[in-house]
Amino acid sequence: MSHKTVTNWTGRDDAMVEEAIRRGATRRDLLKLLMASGISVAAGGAIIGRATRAFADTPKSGGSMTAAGWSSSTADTLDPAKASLSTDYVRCCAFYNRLTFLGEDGNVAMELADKVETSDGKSWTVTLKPDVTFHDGKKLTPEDVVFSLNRLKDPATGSKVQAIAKQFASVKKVDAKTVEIVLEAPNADLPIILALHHFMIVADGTTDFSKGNGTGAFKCQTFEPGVRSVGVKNENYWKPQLPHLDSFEFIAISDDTARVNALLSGDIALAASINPRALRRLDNVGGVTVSKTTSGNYTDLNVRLDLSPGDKAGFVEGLKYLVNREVIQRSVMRDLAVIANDQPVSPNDRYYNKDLKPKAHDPEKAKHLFKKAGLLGQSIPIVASDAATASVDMATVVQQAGSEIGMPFEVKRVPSDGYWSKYWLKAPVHFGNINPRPTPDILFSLLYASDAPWNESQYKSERFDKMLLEARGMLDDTKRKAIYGDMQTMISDEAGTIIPVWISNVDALSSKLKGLKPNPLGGMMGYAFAEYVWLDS
Amino acid sequence: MSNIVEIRNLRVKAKTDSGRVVEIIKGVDLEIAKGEVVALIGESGSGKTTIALTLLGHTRSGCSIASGSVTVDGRDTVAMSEAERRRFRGTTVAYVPQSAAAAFNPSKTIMDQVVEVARIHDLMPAAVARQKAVELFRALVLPDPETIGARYPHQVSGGQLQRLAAAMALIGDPQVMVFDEPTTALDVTTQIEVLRAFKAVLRDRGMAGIYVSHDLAVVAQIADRIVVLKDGEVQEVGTTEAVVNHPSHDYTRALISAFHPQAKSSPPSDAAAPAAPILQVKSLMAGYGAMGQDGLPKYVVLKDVDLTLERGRSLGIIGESGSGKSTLARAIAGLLPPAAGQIEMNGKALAGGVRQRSKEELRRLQIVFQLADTALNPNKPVGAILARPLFFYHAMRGAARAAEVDRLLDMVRLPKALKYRLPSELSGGQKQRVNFARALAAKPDLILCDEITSALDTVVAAAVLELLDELQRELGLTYMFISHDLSTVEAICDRVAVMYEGAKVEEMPTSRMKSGAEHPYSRLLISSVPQLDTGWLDGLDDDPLLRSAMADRRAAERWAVARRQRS
Amino acid sequence: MSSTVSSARGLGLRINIVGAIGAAIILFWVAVAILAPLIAPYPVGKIVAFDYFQPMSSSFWMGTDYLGRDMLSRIMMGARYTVGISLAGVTLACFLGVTLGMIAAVVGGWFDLILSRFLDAFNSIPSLLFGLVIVAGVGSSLTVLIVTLALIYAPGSYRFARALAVNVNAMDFVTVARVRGEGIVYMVREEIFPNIIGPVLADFGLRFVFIVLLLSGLSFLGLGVQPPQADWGALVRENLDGLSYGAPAVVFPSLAIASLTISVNMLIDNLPYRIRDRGE
Amino acid sequence: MNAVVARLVVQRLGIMLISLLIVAFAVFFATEMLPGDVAQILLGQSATPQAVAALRTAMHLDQPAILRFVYWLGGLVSGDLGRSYANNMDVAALISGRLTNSLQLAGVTTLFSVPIALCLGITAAMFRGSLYDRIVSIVTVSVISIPEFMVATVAVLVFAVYLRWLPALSIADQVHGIGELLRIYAMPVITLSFVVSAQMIRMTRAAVIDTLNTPYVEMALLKGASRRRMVLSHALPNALGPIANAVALSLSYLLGGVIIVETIFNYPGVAKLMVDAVSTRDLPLIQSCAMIFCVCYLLLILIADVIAIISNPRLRNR
Repeated sequence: MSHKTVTNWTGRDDAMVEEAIRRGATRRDLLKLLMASGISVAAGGAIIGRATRAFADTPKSGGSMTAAGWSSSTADTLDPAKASLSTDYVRCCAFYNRLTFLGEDGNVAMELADKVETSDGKSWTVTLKPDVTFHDGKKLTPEDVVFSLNRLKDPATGSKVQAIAKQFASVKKVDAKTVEIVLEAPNADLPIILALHHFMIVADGTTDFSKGNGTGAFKCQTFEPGVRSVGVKNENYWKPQLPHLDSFEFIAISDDTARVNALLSGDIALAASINPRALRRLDNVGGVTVSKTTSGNYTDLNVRLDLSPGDKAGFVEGLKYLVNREVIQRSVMRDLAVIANDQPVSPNDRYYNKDLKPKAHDPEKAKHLFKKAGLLGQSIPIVASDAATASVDMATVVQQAGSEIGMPFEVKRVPSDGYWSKYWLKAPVHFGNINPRPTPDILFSLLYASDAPWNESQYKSERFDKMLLEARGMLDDTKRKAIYGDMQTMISDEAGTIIPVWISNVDALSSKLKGLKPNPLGGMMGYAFAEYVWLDS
Repeated sequence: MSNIVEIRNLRVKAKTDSGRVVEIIKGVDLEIAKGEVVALIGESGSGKTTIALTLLGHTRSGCSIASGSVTVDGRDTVAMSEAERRRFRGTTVAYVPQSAAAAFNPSKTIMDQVVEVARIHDLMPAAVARQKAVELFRALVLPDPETIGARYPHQVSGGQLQRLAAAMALIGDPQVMVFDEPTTALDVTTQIEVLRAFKAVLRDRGMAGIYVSHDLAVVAQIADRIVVLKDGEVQEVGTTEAVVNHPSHDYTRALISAFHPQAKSSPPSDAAAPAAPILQVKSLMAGYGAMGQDGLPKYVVLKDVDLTLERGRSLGIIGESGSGKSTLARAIAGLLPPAAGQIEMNGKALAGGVRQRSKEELRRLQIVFQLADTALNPNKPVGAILARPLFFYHAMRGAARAAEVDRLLDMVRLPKALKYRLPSELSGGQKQRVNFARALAAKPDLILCDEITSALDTVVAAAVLELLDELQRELGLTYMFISHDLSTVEAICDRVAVMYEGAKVEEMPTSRMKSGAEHPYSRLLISSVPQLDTGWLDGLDDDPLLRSAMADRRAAERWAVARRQRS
Repeated sequence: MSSTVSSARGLGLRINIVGAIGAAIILFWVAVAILAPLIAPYPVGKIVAFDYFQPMSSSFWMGTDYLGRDMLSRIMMGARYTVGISLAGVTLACFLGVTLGMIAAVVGGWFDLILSRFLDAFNSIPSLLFGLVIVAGVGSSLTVLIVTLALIYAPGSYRFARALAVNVNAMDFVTVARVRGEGIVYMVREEIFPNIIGPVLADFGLRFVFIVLLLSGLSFLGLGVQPPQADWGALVRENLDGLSYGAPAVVFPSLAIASLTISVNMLIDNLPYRIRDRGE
Repeated sequence: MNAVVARLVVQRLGIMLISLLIVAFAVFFATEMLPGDVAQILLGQSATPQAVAALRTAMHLDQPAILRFVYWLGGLVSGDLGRSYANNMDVAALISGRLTNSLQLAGVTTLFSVPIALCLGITAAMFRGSLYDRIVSIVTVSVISIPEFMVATVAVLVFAVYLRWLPALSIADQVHGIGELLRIYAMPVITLSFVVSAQMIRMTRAAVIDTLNTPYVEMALLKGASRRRMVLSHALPNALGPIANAVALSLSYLLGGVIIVETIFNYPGVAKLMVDAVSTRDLPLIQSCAMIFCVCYLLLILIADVIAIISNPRLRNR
């Protein structure tokens, strides 16, 4: 990477990635910090202490294992552009590769690309690694990269990242080894964007994705959408000595208790995203270890500023004082969460504004504000659903606090089916759930810009929009950090979104499974566990 | 000659649903000598069936033997263990059920059930048992004895089933046969054949038997001695001759007198001009099943029947089961719309179905059914049952209605207190009186009585008929009286029509019924009614009247066949 | 408890032990349901203890649930929903099913055929899809919940009642009423219903059990009782994780459900009967 | 005999067609009422209006729903169940695998629960009023009052986690032998039997008790038959009709109603497929699943009626 580019600074955009990137720290600080955030001893349970970190054991090859995610349906797909849930990401990571990859220590590592360089942040050149072949024997060529990236822009593919891929003005082949990407506007985050799961490289012209023909560590043996998939070792994988496993099966068990039971009974070796309440059960059981990653994922209470009651001055602020963040962190999330300050940028992000403190739980002040807004005593419905993690329990906490100061909130629990299309963004007071975005720029443009597609509380501020554009192209890091800091304060004070906590992701695995390292890309080692884990019988 | 059966001081108690214990058999002594047939006579509820069942060591649910002994072939069934009783039943004592149609298991062939006793007690190999059964069928004069065993109970007539039940009892060569009113449910003509078969079998095998019945005439043919029972106590014991000719106990006398109904006192206006016809049935055709192209249903039951009914008179309809007499009543009542023909009431044509008739037409014509148990709603007290028609037809309410209910109960000679009782708490006779009172409540012109006395005991039936007669004179009612029992028809009807296989073969005044019947079938029917003298059944064999009657049956069948070709 | 035969309108009711126990338990739960707001020690939604799935203790007689809320008060308040909604649901289901069944038996012919086939087809649509459509169509409230429960179980009780009614319809006293010219309503209400009430009640008892369980299924869908309240079935489901170490939070609601359903069926199997002294 | 049965079967098949049509239209209108459509669901949170519109055209879902439904019905006649919206695979292929699983589970449960339920029902009737009879009815009611998901979870905890005898998940595909079959199906079958057998036991007991009070059973007693012979060879044949009906009603639950067992044991059956289909508004898949449930339900009832006719000679050869 040329000197002028921002190399040691990393960010990712990934529709479903939970990520913990420390800013500007040296490698050693980073590890210490990751360790710290990874194993913050919870007041209640001792179990979190046991979250082991995989040390550099000597990997053994051979054997096969079964892993279980938490949701799958007939809409499962091997088309990276359409991937929408964890199950899809695991399969894509196993069968395909990306140009760049976020390493375990949070830096941008190269994968299919040898070099990703830019001079002005606007036009980037990508040189490919030589002699890489697809499962069906076809050699990797620039045409594949051009095809893979362009199809993300085309609305007909129905890709999840179409809003982001719009930034690619053009993607052209330069010569047999290099591809040139020109952006609409300079964006320093391109290397991070290219590490997204949706940016996997597929063979040029592929239409039927049910075969999973990629360059990845595993070949797709069986794929039954909504049921299971089996990957077998790709003998001539271009990364030496990888993968260790002979084959791996991936299924989904939606019932949390059943997933834990399946792990305890030895049917599966890895159970993803364990429900906080189930942790106590893993406490006194041998042969099971826990891997915890703090992520940028959060469930937020949104109040539409343009609808009643949100439009009454003081209501939103009152609500911010009413929400008891400690109770949510301790009782609802069982300490698997970090208290947040009502703005979307996660504590691991280098632009996180440390000195922006969340509003303390102050029921009396809240009562005063509600009275000022003329709403005290009015029954206000709060829409919650299982679709937004722990939103129902959070709603009951708010309702309980409200009833103690004479504010009768009514929790309306609605089915998760069709929640995102029918209630999210539309109900006056409702819960949402936002997956982490790698860069503040993407977060703000997606959620808080005046024209943002997902402006949950209809927060409109020209000043905010101006600052957003200014920061995007800014190459001077300290000034960019200052702007982002101010923007976070603006959101925390003015926007109608209340973010009580950052939710951590916990995976449980059998102690025989080695090599799983907490990864900033999210749970199950950034969904790429299959390539790196091995079985130590 | 010790007795094959000795019952000493038998007491049986029963528990009513209110938990109260009632004694239904109050100390009965009885013995049956070898080869002797003793009859047990009495009204229903007198305990005769209960006593007969103790011979098999069986008591119906809710009853238990309080004390006394029932020694059969030297062994006391009361003292036996259940296992011993099981070995005892079917081999030493055999039972012939009251309604054979219900006693045969519908889902097993007749032969399987007949030879079952042999298999249960392992008396003989299956093939031998089957051969023995076929011989028994032949002895009991059953049609095609070799193949009847293969059929199912619903493919055989009631009379044949009754004789098959006898064969089932005989297969185990029992010492004692228990007959539990075997011929009550049968038509008169079939009853003769069954009685004759039983008598022959008992005589050939010299077996002892106990014959339970409420029909003195039937018992007179078959029993050596008669025991008369009432409310669980023996009223009188004597040889058949003694009891029939000079009964000592007044209850027995009532039984015998009920047997000779006084001929209907001819109405005063008999000679006067015939009263205006209240109901006319013209060439009525009716049946069941899908309508064919010729406009007639698949199974035609009524074949162009013509009838006229004069006001204040009563017309009897007699015929065997399957002759279409009940279907006629249902067609007139509008339950079965006729396929062809006309029904006119007071000169006006009546619509086929109940729905299309006016309330007034429905009020004028009432129907009373045979089985009082299913004709009264078990969950409504008598008062409510009677009040409904009063409200429905005459919109009576409150005190007037209550008074009218009391008047109706008086009219049918029932105590007012019965108003609060449920039908299940009344006796058969009382239920039929309530049934009739309900018809009267509508103040009808015509009442269709569909075999209303055939389920009652003779004494109770006689009382009900007397009531009907009085009410006819008092209220000028018209009756259409359907029955298979000729003495009933004789007691109440002015004219009688004989039906055979859906057609009216003859109609005549009841007075000329005994002697003047022309049609062969009428004569056969009339001659089959059992008379009170003991020799009647035996006499039938060489009785010219009967031989011609038998010839008549074949003639009647030929006539019916000819009719079918013609229509 | 009997009085002279002639005068009494109806004699006293007599009930055996098993039926009495059943009735007692039901009355207990109904009392709890009515008095719940007064006697519940803690507000239903209040998180009273930090530790979740706490064992029974003096301050929390039935321990705490997965969020640390008092289980005893949640079960008491839950009784309102489980007892109330289930009884309303099963009564409406049986009322609909039995009435339609009787009318189909009396009217017969085309009406009976089409209605039976329609309800058969209706019965084969899984209750989940049906629940979802109802929520989507009319949103969720207690009345909607009761109506959904009723519609899901009405076809079953229709089939059962119709079979009984067809037998009674063949009896003579119904024919007499028909000949008299009585209307369908009278025949159904006065002649048929009193004679099928016994077995219908037994079916009512069994159906009550199924409805209590379906109620928890529906709340899983978001159609059921709105938080912080929860019916017993939902209580069991949300505390299921405590099962592996026998947390009282999951044991007590299950016992509550079992006690209610068993007592309902004990009562119905041993219904009090009017004493009829049958002396001739 | 077969004339009567043949006529009934033909009549019932005709009625089944009508019922299927009713179900097809009912399900169609029901799904139309559900919020959002396939495109919105697939795009999920990132469902911006243009993306939804674009995807809809790509999946040629832009014709009005009623038109698509009529095409689908047309296809149904020629046996083509159409293609799933969500993953564009052939619906028949999608369903066939899972249908065999569901039928397998239903079959094993039937073989396991029906004999036990009948024995319990008959013996309870034989000794009615006794302590045994009372225990059976109390146990039946208490068994069905435990929520299904609780029974399943307890079974998994005890047998899979604690004792490790049985696998916690029932992966239907690795079944290569009877031993394996038993291990895989043990827990789901036990759980389902709990739910299904209660209704059968109560109905069998009532049916047998009714026939025990009939005159022909008393006749058998008076012929010296033992209690066992009275029940088995006299009472039972006549009670087959109502029993068959009760069994059919209970087993019809085994296809559509077992969603909870399929989720907990991760058993890939049709019920779960239907749930997925509903959540992704995959109309052809929903329709096909609803059809299957309806056909199985009506077939079960038809079989029950045929058994009733065959077991009763009076109806068999009129």
